[in-house]
Amino acid sequence: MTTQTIVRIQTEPFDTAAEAAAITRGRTDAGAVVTFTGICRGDENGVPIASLTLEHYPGMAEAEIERHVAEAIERWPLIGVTVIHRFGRILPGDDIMMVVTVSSHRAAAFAAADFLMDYLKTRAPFWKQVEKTDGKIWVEAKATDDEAAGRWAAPAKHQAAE
Amino acid sequence: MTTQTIVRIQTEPFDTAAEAAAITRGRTDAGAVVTFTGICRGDENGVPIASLTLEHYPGMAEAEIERHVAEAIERWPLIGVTVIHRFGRILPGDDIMMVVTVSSHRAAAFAAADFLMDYLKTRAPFWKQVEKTDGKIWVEAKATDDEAAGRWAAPAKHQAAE
Amino acid sequence: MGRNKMKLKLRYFAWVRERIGKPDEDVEVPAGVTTVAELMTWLAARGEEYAHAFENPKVIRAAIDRAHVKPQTAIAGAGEIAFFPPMTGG
Amino acid sequence: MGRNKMKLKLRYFAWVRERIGKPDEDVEVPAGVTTVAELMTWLAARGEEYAHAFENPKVIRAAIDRAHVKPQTAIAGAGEIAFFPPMTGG
Repeated sequence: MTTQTIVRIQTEPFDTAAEAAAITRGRTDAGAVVTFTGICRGDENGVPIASLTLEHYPGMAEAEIERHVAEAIERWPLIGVTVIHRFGRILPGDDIMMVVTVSSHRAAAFAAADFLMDYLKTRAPFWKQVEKTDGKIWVEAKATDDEAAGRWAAPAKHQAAE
Repeated sequence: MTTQTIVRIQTEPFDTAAEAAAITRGRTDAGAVVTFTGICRGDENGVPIASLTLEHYPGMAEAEIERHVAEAIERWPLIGVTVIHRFGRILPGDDIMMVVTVSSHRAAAFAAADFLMDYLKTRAPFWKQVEKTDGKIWVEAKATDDEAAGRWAAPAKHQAAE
Repeated sequence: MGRNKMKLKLRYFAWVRERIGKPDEDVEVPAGVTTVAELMTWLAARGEEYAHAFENPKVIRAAIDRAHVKPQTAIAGAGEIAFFPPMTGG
Repeated sequence: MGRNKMKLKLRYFAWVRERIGKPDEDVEVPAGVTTVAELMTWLAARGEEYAHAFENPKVIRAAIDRAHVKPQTAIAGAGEIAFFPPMTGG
């Protein structure tokens, strides 16, 4: 059974619900849909921000995300996976990125979405710069993100989640 | 900081995306939105089904879900939680229930949605009956659902997820 | 006087309801019946349909006044007691 | 003849790009430079802006031909090598 996958890197906004609907349309084996949407907050560590600018490494960003989507499909029985990540200038309240995972059962859909987010945070070549009243600063990577991604390293590749 | 919570038990369809948007509207502290949507599959253990009928215990269903939403809010820093569960006759491809969790950070949103789903599956008083070509049968509870819910029992109540 | 019968509303769901043949009923429970497990034993003796519904009490779940309870929970003070199979929502 | 210089395209992102002052450049690397770590050391000696960008090589990540690599990875055969800070997408 092939898994429908979509990976897009774009400046345009996206519609999480429409992407989720596109995967499940016409299928009767989809029982669980998990979506994650990352939104630009109005502050960074308590300091208000005016905007966020996302830089990325074209070509590598797509390849890296596609590699992790393929790994998720190898680990869990998925019907479809869509990942969309924006770049460029983003204002507080606007969506930054989204992941949708669809499976017959909820455990696989949850685990795959969680796994993909941890890997996107630590491995996908994107860098956030925030604009505050006193200038622009690059967001620093968090040790907790590396720890979160480390959760998925231990088990064997072909583990069953269901 | 109060957490916006909505719990609804209804026969009508719902719109997961609209519910998610309603929580984040006008807020600048929302950084992560996780949605789970449970869909009626076209088969039950490989046997095609014509429809699903959900029976529930009015009053207790709301109370039990609200109690678990309150527990999720105690465990994780959440901005908003919405749970909607339908009852009555549902056709393959139609949505059964949804959970939306919103937080400043993704770990809390993921954990809370996963936790709520495990508890809804095993503690919320709903019963599924599927209609197959040879008659109606009650869906049997799965041991794996009890095990999944058991994952959340061990840690202390006031654990921090971030 | 201290051994009065107890008045209760009982509710049944899913196949427990189907086997008993009604969604709810009002009963008067003898004073000797003090726990949820004893109530199931007493109910099972009320007729064939009850015997069928409660033939395997281990799989039946109970709620007192809309909160889950264990078989050993006392029924004193209860207004409404419900019996149902393990839940399958979500 | 076996010690020819190696031609490479270098790409820089985020504050590495800002410190060096350009997004990419073509370089000829001396034969003695064989690993990613050695390449960073060689680049750091090219001027003040490079010294600043690579002042703490431990925090710099690298990719060869768009795949993550470690500092000890050999650069032989590489077409494009990128340097950047830890990623903060998602």
